[in-house]
Amino acid sequence: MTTKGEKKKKEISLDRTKKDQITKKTTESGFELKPSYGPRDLQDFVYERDSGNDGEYPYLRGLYPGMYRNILWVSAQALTRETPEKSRMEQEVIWEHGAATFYFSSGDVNRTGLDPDHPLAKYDIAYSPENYSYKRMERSLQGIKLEEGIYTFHGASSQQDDVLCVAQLATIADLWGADKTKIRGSCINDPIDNMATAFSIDFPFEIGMRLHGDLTEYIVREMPTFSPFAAIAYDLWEAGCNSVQQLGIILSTLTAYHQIALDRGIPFEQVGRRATISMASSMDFFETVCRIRAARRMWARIAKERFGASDPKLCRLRIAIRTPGQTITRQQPLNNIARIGFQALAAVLGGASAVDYARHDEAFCIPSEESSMVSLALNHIIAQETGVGLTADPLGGSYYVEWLTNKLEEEANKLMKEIEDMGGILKVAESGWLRRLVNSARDERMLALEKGEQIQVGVNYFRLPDEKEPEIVEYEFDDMDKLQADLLEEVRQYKANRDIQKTRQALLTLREKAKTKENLMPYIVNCFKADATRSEILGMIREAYGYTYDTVDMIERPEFLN
Amino acid sequence: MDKSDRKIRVLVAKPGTDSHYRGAELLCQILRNAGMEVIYTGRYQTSDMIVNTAIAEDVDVVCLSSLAWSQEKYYIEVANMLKDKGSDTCVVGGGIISKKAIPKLKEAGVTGLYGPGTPNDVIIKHITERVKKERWHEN
Amino acid sequence: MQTEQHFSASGIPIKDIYTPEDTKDLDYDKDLGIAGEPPFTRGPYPTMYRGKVWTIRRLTGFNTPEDSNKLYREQYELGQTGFSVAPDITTAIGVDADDPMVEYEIGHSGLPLNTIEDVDVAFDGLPIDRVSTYLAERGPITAMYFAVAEKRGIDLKQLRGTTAGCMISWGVLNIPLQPPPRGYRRYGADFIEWCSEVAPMWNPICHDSYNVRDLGLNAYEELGMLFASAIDFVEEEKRRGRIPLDRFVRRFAFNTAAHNDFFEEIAKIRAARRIWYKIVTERYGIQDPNCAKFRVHVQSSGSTHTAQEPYNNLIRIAYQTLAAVLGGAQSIHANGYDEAVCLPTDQSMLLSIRTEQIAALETGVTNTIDPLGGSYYVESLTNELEERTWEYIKMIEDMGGMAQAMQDGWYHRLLREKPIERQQKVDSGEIPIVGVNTFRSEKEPYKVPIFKPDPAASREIQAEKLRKFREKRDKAKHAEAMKRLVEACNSDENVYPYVFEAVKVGATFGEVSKAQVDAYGVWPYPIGL
Amino acid sequence: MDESKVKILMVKAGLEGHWAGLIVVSNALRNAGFEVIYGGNMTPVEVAATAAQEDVNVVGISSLTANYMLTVPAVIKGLKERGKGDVLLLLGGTIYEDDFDALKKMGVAGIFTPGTPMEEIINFVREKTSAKVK
Repeated sequence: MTTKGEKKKKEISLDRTKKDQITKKTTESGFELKPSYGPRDLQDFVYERDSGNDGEYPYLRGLYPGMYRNILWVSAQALTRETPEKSRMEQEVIWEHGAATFYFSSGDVNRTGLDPDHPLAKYDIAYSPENYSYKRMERSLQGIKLEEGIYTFHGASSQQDDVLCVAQLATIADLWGADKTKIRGSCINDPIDNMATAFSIDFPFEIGMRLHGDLTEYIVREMPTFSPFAAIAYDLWEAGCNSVQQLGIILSTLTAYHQIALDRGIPFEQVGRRATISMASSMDFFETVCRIRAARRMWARIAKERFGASDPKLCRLRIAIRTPGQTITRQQPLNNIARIGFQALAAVLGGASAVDYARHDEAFCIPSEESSMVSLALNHIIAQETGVGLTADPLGGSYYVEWLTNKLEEEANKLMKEIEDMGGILKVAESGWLRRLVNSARDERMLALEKGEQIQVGVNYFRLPDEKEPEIVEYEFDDMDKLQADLLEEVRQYKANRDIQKTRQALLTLREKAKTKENLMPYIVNCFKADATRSEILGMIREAYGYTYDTVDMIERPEFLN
Repeated sequence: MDKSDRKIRVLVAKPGTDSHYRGAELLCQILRNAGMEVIYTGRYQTSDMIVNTAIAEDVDVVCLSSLAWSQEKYYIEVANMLKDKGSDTCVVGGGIISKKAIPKLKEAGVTGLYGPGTPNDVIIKHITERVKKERWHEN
Repeated sequence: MQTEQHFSASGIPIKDIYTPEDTKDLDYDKDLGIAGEPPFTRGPYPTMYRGKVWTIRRLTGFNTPEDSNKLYREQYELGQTGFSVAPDITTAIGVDADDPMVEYEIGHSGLPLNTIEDVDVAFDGLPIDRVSTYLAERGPITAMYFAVAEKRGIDLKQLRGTTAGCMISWGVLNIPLQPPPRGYRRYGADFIEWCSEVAPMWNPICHDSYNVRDLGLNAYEELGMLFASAIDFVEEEKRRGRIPLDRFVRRFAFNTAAHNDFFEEIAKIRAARRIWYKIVTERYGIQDPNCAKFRVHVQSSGSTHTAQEPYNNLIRIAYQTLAAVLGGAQSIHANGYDEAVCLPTDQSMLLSIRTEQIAALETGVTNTIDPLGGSYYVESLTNELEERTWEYIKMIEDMGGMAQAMQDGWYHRLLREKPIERQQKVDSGEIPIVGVNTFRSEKEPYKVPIFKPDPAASREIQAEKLRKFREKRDKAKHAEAMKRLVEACNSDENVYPYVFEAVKVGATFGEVSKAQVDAYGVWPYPIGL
Repeated sequence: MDESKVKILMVKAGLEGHWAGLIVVSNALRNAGFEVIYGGNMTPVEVAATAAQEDVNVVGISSLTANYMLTVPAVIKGLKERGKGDVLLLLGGTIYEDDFDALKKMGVAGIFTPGTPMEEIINFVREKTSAKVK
């Protein structure tokens, strides 16, 4: 036990009486709350119309009868290590713990659309698998029967990364002779998200939208058990958007994507049955629960009323939840276990289809094995010990929860209407309105944090002096200098030893086709097969649209493409 | 110019491919609110680009922000390049700093090294003191 | 979750889904109402956490009063909002630290409090005039505490806090030199009456089912035993007829465990409030609704913690804490995550307090009262638990009440069977424990920091202090006070005025206990395999 | 060997009241066929005396409060004084890893921390007593 200085012995500070008082009476989205809610707050609520049972339209209470009694949520962990092989080893540990998916999370270099030999990338490479060629991805899939896995491309918050990842997977499937129609998985493919948050360097919007459609079409045709797109609210949350903004934006987005598919002649049935969104669970416990429930009901109504879905099963919205890194604190990192725990529980009580857990040490290092173990156990403790999966939608009927769910839907509908009136989500994404909305949300959140309105225990509330902070264990990297040098050498060799004519031909064809309306996906796959790299492929598409070859405008097009 | 009116000129820079811009943008806002003149490079900068801007703009201090693991190398590289070019511009760094990197960074003259959640006044005080002492040679 | 039939942790069958159909008989105004109004299902106070967050109160103590005082200061500075003192096993038994019987035990899982000086030292510098204290003992130490408060110029009429004094929780300890249950109850009743005179804001008894729950009772058995014990005390006071019931019933405090089954624990606390309201108003006809408020301290359940992968306990503790919050607890103790590994370290204490603060300040669950009220599932479960609890209370009453059931050996027989039953369920996998009987990791788990006390040193320090203390006290006054105390113990008179006098003139806790036990004789426990 | 010939004394040496674990393990050992004497709380001297009097083969001590570094040596001393130094001594509960070596040196044959499967304890006793009990 820590011993205190003698002179401090007589007085302890009492000036914290104010801190003991809770003054906040609003939710994360700023709804003023009454002291309590009762049946009178739900007077307009008609159970059959607004709720229905589990597995029934409008799916407020869950997508399936009995929910987690019968189908547990999918547990996922985004994880990358220095090499494809090492990432694979980590995946295997996660599989042993019942997680089913193969999670691909690209690093900064892929996210910026660069190859590892790019000058800007020199110090950043080799911290993640760096799938610059399909061969890198192939290395992490060795020995797997492709048809048996589930592949998730959710890590990068970058649409170009999604497009290239799916193309690489398709390339491998073709080369291995696997049956692409049986490959399960999902990607995000959400260019509107990138316009809203500008988190990654991505395709310019016009290219993004075109490839969004190309990828959707390609997946529906070639990989029909794969999910072609999702609307993602995770980045919106991280950027500062509240629940209403998140719901309004992603449901508008999801509607737009389905309309695009329809316009390309894909019947609603073929994409609608995989409708997916991804959201963050946030610290506001009940708002997270209600956000998830509201999203399900909103989509069910859209699918039925707007798209005329004939079968109620086509009105089901799958919701993947990730507990956000932003709420993870560096101060007293083990506190984060409780934070992640609360967020994950909210996700499950909301009826999420998949939950991806942050690690408690993300705020200061690459997640250690120890923190991975804790996150895996977290999933099992919710599933096995807490009994919250014993019945479907255990919070259903709660005056507060139903009221807040209604409120969120009502407000989000207003925002959707507003977006619609401005010409739709594509218009407001292109015009910059969406970005401005997100930016002002971000400024508000920063202000709230600065003013201490948003309490973070141990950070702006009862912060410990640094010397009292508990020791933290950092993940030990392998010898990075060597890994980086090796990778550079590998890239050099790969580029030097390929059949350069073949590569050139494939890339130039891609550039030509990019100028037409043809679906580019098969040509991208061909480029990978011809040993082209990611940034070469991106460069060709960019050039076809009159942009510079390099995403960060630092290097010239390689000579062999002149 | 009266000393008390002199504004600290800051270059906030993000080296490498790290996309997390919120920390850097927040820092710009904090320093501007504290009365400093702030130039922001935006993302995706090489050390060369940062050093060239710092010298061209004659800033007092370069604040480097990165959440990527490359930060250690970039921060040291920027500090060394500035020294090599005869600049006395101070270099401070932020982000998630590995414990092991801290001695190496300090040796190269990169200070601050505050992690996320650091109170604003701590950052402002550190920059002000260091600039006044090392660049303006005030006592 | 794969089996066809699904049950809650207490064996209540759970349906696929609960709908308005399941709560159609619920009369909102009669069965729920709003918080602060009968039947208090939704909370005892009208503002609940919107007015003031629950008290963060961790039961601790170790080594010596001196070391424990440092610990209490430390906790207070981390943001704890109430004090909670755990005397060590030697103090619980009622022998002083220089007794050869307790050679090995000083300062284990608690601190030794032998004299009024020890109490003074333990609370040195702590703002006990503003912050309430929980004393996990049965009366004499509280008398010392009152004497210390008086010495500091604090008006006892304003002093806030709680004395444990509960029969069912004490019975679990299985410690030697204890009076039989009826004797224990008599001193409890004495203490309740005395407190209502000298310190009316003080909770003289905290009916506490934590220990019995942790031995394997389920949620409604826990409540049943808890209320049977409380009823037993009301009946005893009624029989004695010395003070009106509403004088002390309003100051009854309660303490329960929070176990793993999230919703059952929430429903349990809600059901308990409605049950207590009915006991007080319907059974005893007490009119003042303030007497019928079930105010509860909840502690996360130590028996759910594992030595394997200790950080997993942080998750369990967080959920148990959240269940207590959503149930509407007044005071919460989040356990240390390392309690299955060692005595709590600095770090685990910090994390416990932080877990409560995160729940209080970051999750927003405190923004509105009883947020789960109305949930078809939670309301159904609340009703079901209430019903089963009444049955259990009745069963105990049919045995002649709680004290009688203890006297007759039922209680100890039950508590002997429960851990074995639980272990069998763990062995069979019926109770899954992550990291133990499911998903047990073959890998060497990570290491956590540990804390080790030094019992030999504590004994030396305490014994030496006692020697000096005994030398120093006014021997004549002490002998006189002890004589009167012994007389009171052997009469029908309330003993606490004499305890109070005795401790003020230097009677040790061991001496007071001996006088009390001698009057009733030592009770041999009916426990064994 | 015949399990019923193996006699085990199960105790808490000292006063601490956490006896649930002791009961659970005692019950498991009895169900496994051993003859178990449940001693409950005993002083170290009582433990040694009972062990000698009942002529047990195994003594199991449970501790959850770190008092074992004081009580275990006292039990061992008492056992030796009574010519029972060869008893198989087991210790269970929250035992600190850094005490393992010292305890083993003292003569503790098996140490079992919380969450140990019952099978493991039973097998351990079986294995270690099969040579001793003819």
